[in-house]
Amino acid sequence: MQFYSLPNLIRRGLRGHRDWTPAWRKAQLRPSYDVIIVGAGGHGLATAYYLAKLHGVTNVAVLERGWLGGGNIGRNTAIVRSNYLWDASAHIYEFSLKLWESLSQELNYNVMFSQRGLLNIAHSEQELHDLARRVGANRLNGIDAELLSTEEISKRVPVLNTSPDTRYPVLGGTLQRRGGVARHDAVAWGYARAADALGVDIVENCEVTGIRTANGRVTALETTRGEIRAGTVGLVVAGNATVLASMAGIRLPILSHPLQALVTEPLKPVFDPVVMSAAVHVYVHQTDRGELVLGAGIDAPVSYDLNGNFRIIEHVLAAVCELFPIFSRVRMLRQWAGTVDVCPDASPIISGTPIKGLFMNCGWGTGGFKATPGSGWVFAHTLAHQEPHPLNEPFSLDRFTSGALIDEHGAAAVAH
Amino acid sequence: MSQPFRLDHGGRVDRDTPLQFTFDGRPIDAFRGDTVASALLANGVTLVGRSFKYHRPRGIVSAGAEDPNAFVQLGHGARTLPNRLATVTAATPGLKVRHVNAWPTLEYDVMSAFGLVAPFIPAGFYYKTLMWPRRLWPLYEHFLRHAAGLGHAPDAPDPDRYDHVHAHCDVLVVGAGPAGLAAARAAARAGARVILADEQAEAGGSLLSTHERVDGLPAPRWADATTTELAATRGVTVLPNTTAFGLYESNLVLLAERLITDQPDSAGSENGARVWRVLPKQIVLATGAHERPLLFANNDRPGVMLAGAISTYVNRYAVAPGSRAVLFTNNDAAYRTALDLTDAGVPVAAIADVRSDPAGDLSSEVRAQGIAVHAGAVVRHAQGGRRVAAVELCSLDGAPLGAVECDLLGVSGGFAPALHLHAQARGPSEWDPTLAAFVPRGANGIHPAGAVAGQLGLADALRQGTQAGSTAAAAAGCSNGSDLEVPRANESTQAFIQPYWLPPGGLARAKPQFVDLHEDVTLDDLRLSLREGFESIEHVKRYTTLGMGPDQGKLANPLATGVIAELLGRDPASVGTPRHRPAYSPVSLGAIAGRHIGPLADPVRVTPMQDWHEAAGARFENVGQWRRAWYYPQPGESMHEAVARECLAVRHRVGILDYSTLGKIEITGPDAGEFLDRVYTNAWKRLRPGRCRYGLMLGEDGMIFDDGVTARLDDQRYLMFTSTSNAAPVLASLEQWLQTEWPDLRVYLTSVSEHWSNIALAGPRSRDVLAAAGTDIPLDRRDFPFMTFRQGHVAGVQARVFRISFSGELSYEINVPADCARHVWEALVDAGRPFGITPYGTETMHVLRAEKGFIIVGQETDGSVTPDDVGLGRLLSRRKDFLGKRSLSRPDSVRPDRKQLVGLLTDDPNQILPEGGHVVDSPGPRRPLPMRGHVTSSYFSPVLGRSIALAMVTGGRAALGERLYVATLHDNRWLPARSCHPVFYDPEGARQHV
Amino acid sequence: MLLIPCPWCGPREDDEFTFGGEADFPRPAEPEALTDEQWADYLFMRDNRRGRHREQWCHTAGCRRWFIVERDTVTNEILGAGTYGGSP
Amino acid sequence: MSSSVPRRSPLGAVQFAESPSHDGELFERPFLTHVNLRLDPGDTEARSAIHRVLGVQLPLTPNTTTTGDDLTAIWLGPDEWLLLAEHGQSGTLIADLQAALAGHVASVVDISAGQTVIRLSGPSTLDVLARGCALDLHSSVFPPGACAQTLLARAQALLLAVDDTPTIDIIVRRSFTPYVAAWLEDSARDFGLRIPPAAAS
Repeated sequence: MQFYSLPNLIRRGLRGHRDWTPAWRKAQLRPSYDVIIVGAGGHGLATAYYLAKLHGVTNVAVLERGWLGGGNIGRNTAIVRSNYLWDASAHIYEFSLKLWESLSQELNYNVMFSQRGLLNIAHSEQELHDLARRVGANRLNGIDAELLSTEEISKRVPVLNTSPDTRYPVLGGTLQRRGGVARHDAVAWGYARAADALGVDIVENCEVTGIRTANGRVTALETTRGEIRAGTVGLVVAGNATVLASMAGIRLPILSHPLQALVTEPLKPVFDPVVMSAAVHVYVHQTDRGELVLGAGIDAPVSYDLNGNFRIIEHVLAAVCELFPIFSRVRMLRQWAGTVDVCPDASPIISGTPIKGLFMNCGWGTGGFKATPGSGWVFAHTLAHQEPHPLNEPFSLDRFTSGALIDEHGAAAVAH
Repeated sequence: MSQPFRLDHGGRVDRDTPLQFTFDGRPIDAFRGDTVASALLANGVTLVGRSFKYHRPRGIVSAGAEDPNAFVQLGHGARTLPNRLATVTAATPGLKVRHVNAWPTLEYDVMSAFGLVAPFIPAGFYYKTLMWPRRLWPLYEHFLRHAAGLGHAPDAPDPDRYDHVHAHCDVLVVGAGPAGLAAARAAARAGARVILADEQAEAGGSLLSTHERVDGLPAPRWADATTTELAATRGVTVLPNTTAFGLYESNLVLLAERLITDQPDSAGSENGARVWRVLPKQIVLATGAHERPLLFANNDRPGVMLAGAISTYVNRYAVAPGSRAVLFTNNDAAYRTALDLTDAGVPVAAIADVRSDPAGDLSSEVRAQGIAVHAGAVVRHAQGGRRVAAVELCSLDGAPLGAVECDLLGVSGGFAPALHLHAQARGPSEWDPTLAAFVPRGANGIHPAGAVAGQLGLADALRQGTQAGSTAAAAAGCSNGSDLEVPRANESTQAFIQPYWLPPGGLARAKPQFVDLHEDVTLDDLRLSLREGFESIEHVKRYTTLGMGPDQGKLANPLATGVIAELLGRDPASVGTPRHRPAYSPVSLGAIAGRHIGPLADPVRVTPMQDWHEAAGARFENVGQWRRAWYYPQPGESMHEAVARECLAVRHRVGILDYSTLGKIEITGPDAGEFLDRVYTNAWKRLRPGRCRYGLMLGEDGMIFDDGVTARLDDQRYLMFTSTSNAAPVLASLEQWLQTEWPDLRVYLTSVSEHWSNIALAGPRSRDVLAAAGTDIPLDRRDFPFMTFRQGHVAGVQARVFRISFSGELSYEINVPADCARHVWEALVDAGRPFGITPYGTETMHVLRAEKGFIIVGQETDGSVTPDDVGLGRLLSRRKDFLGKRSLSRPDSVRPDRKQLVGLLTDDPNQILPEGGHVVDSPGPRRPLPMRGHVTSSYFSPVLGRSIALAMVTGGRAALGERLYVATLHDNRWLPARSCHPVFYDPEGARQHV
Repeated sequence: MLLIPCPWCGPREDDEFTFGGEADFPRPAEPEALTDEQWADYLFMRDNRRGRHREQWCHTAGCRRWFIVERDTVTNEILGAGTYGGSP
Repeated sequence: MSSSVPRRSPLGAVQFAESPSHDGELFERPFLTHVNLRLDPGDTEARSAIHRVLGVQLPLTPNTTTTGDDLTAIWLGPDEWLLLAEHGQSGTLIADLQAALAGHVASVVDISAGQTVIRLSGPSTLDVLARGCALDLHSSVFPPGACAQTLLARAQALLLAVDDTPTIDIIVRRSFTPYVAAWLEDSARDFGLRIPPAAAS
């Protein structure tokens, strides 16, 4: 792996950058692997990286139907935080956040993780009440969380309309200082490059069409590029989890919906932190390029469509203009959607399945990006040991049978 | 300034109406009809901006919405418009135009130093560096943030007004160029309802920039005449200044119309916007094509323009964008520009044509003018700093052909259909090798016509437009048999194009060749991207930021496709383009929000007593869309004091509460009792008419969904109360069960939430007040006991009175028709005055119910709470099934350590526990610290003279009296408390029975 | 924006409707007779199909009727609609 | 009901006895009788009984109305109608209907106080409504006598096409009325509609 650093950049710059090599190989597919990960998104690539790095499992392939990082890792609003309500979620997201804090150095790839702080704002007594509960839980779980008054919020985000007579008065909120944003595509590329350097084969344009099993064990995958054998398979295919699982006859409690986002034209800096409002389904931050990135709510009907319903955008922008009156004259540049796989409790499934050797990491809903490092880490552990790490044990598929749901609808901040 | 580059005659500007605006403070003379760009060019201003990354000097490239450079800031203060294109902004008197992204001035921009280190900051450089030391990233980032961005946001709320309109038509025509006008005309003549939208201030498109003739008229006059005819036709709406920015499923088309005021200010004449949501039966897309730039060294120098744009400035605006021109082309279009320039008296020093044998009428005409045509030649380098000074030519294999002095270089690399809307609608397109571009093939109900469909000739565009308009009208069911009349124009053979993507090898490597001018993405950046394995067009886009600027890559993306294909040695069709996403041109957030802001942001629902509450000085809280009276402070009273006073009034005398927001559903039919049995956990069929019962409704997951009292009005009629927030969800859920699962049940549900207002009288004197207000209902406790209801009159109004209580006191909930509720409320207040009646709000209601240990759905419960968890297991019928019952026997539902509702009493009676504070057995600094649960409700109870709290605590019910600690939320303190039974006041429930 | 074909009121924009999820998940006649797995299957497990999808919609802002729509979940194309009884 | 009890409409009209007068292009028609009727449309006997009470047949075609003297029967759903009577006589109407439907599975519910009618009349009526209503209300599609339940801005509304002026009656739930009225006034601003001052209260 070519080392990325300023001296190297200058040295190669003097030679016209002609001797940089591919960030990852176009790997030749082999007939058999110890572990196959389906899906070269953030979670899948992170899984491959930690498998190779921490568990010494390097005979690994990551199969991708399209282009690497083309799913939700390339479509999200890049927000990272860990202020979840229930212990199980708090622990895995906080573990993930800790990995984020040194991820650029770990991968030798600047993922531009920027801890500019994250505000959740409340517009009703009920919301304040719910946010207080979340702060209370966060603090005892070792997650930085503060309750803020309206005045404190106004000081941090002066462009937010905090006057009491708006339709959505800001009654208070919470702050996670360690929350922030990262350069989302870079996360996929950084993990891909680092995993590749450890010997992982990343194979794009290879679609899985079938899952072979024998005696209750997974044996191989059928793909558009032929059959590939493996005793351990991890499905990490946000937006397609049900489809892949059904190839193995597994039913999931997942519904797929479009989740939309948009970016505006670039502006000189107007505010620093990420601002989220669950009541009006808005989350907004300003990128380093100066664009405002706005996330919206999900479309109600199940759909794999990648356009999304413009009505959602209209509703979100009406709320944004009410909350941030000066954004009214700023213009929307691009609007897009990703497919989110949502579980009934808005928590993921990181779990074995009734088929031995077949594991799933799915159902992250709207919250997958922030979990990328932690999710990959625990899933790598799960694949390597064929059993869950304590951090992901609660996120089993069995919980839908036992009833031990982890209801994070409130903390997910987007109405599922 | 005297407009030195304004031509003496011609153009469509109104020379009788001169005007002046400023650019960076300098006065600029212009005429009405000018754009800011045409006026700047007329005044010889060629440097209009600095590039996004390297801050290189940049000039005007195009005459339309595709320009990558001409971003400026208009006006100042609240009405400023950041990042507007000078090429589409009308010049208006008093307009203040400023550059963006340069400091201190456009001419001397300190950030142009980035250009010096450009070799070391190629695409994606930041991924490779700025990682050490870790703690310095915020500093690096601070610098990056301030270097980036373009214009400035306004500094105050937007004073403009935005409108939304829903529109329906048979045929929507997007684009009013030759094909669009012809299509609209044909559709209108077939009797169709037509909407014709064009992004420019006047219809005509390319017709306004050409010397060709249509139906014997000069093309601009034909455009004017046709537009006038259309505007006068019934059922036709012509929308200038209107950009179609999105085409969604169901063929919903979104148009953004810029509203123009005749009293422009420093921000110009744009005064808000109107978004049209059009649902047409058929769509004609006549969106034209964008001319493609060409690659050569320093191809970003001011003075390098698209050839077609030069023609537009010359013919339409009567502006010569330079004084000596060179044209560089791979097709015929630039020859027309050469003729336009020559006509205007601007010498054309040379034409470099990629093609080895440029033949045809235009080429002969040009040669006849004595213009030097270099066949098989290309421009390899544009010399000059802030303006082109000369161009170096070479042959296709790189042999130098000398330099030609010029200050204007027109380029034409062919045309890329503006297929954005078509692509947004998932319409298929194909690579057309004769055009070297993707051409849309049409989709369900979408008819491309004219240049967007690859018909670049005028006669062809008019013919195809007419055909498309007629076909679309017929498909929409409009056809009156009128003959198709195709506007006539000179036939021209379609220019053949010789694709030219990459400059000859080994040339001018040190000088950048820009693929995306806005994003400063160079050919070398694309090479680097491919070299590092970022080969998919989406990878290239994301790695290099190709096409991600506010110009949305309109010029860059079609060029990049060809360049990447050639670099990879692949077919351009397999390379594709980045996915086209709305918006085609940027649309302001305010326009998309429309009028749903301020007072119209979202409905505010109020009860008939709202005026009274306001007059009484109530403070309000938002509960969903409802605005509810929260508490009624008297002058000088704090919230705490007001609530204490209201609480004590209810406990000792009488209070009155507006409880009208509760949901109310009449359930009628012979099977109404059976229906209630299925949806509530307890039994209902034996409830006698006239009696009330508390019910608990679960989701199928066994978790509490809603609660409330239901009364049996008569044999076949029940009235169900739901919580305020759940009024709509409960009704929707009940209808779903009834209609989809139990259609055999003979039950009708009717919402009466809005018909009946609900006024609660609570307190030991409430009976006296009700009597004093005048009622024909016997109030004696034997005639009207607890948990019954009576019909009669209260204060002269027909009423349903329910003896139910959410405070634990003697209480009557008086339901009266909403139009009489204000009268009854006032009558009760008047009658209650001798008894000390006190209006109370939702806060007091919460305290009173907490004293009684009554839960509030959504406060004690959160979707993970079963009836047993909150001590209501007794309401679970064993004899029948009900929604959610099966879930209550799942392993997790019967887990012994579930959280259960308990009371908490602090050691310090004045200490009010924080709601949301978490409960632990033993405090300490360890994190994570095992938690037992959390405080759900916490108040100071005035009647008890101490604080009380409700909490959900694991295994709490079995360990009442245990020592627990609650963590504070703002600091790191621990508040000691003991758990207790959750009913703090009148545990026997005697008071409500009196 | 979907145009939902209400069998009673005709095609209307989707904001007049409530989405009710996949159709054809009848409530079990005897829930108590089911295993936890069978109950979980009824409660949570869904086909979530890519492609043809039968689903429930309610014309909330219109006739308040629940009805069935068939839709392609990839293209959002509406393939058909039917009532839970009766016909207009 | 005692005539001394003042009734207040959602838009502030106060009525003791007779209807307030109207002048303008946008005004409230308060204090009409609104009755929600549910029955099985296959119960022809019940429908005949209703016909005898109302003097009109219940409309069975979606989105249509039938009109008799002082009363309009409006289709709301396959088994649901709104009876809109000009005078505030909900008591007698309901009693008559209940008597006529005795022995039938049906529901008759007074919702008069729960909603009100806002009338919009004049040449710009459809332009005003197009600001917030997605339906095509062109007279070729929505002729007099047609009705539609839909959304107007962010509130549910029942629209009735009254005449070719065009005149549209907008029936709105009570608590949404101030919002809808404010929204209509805002939209009407661009068209110079005559809006009478709110009735004295």
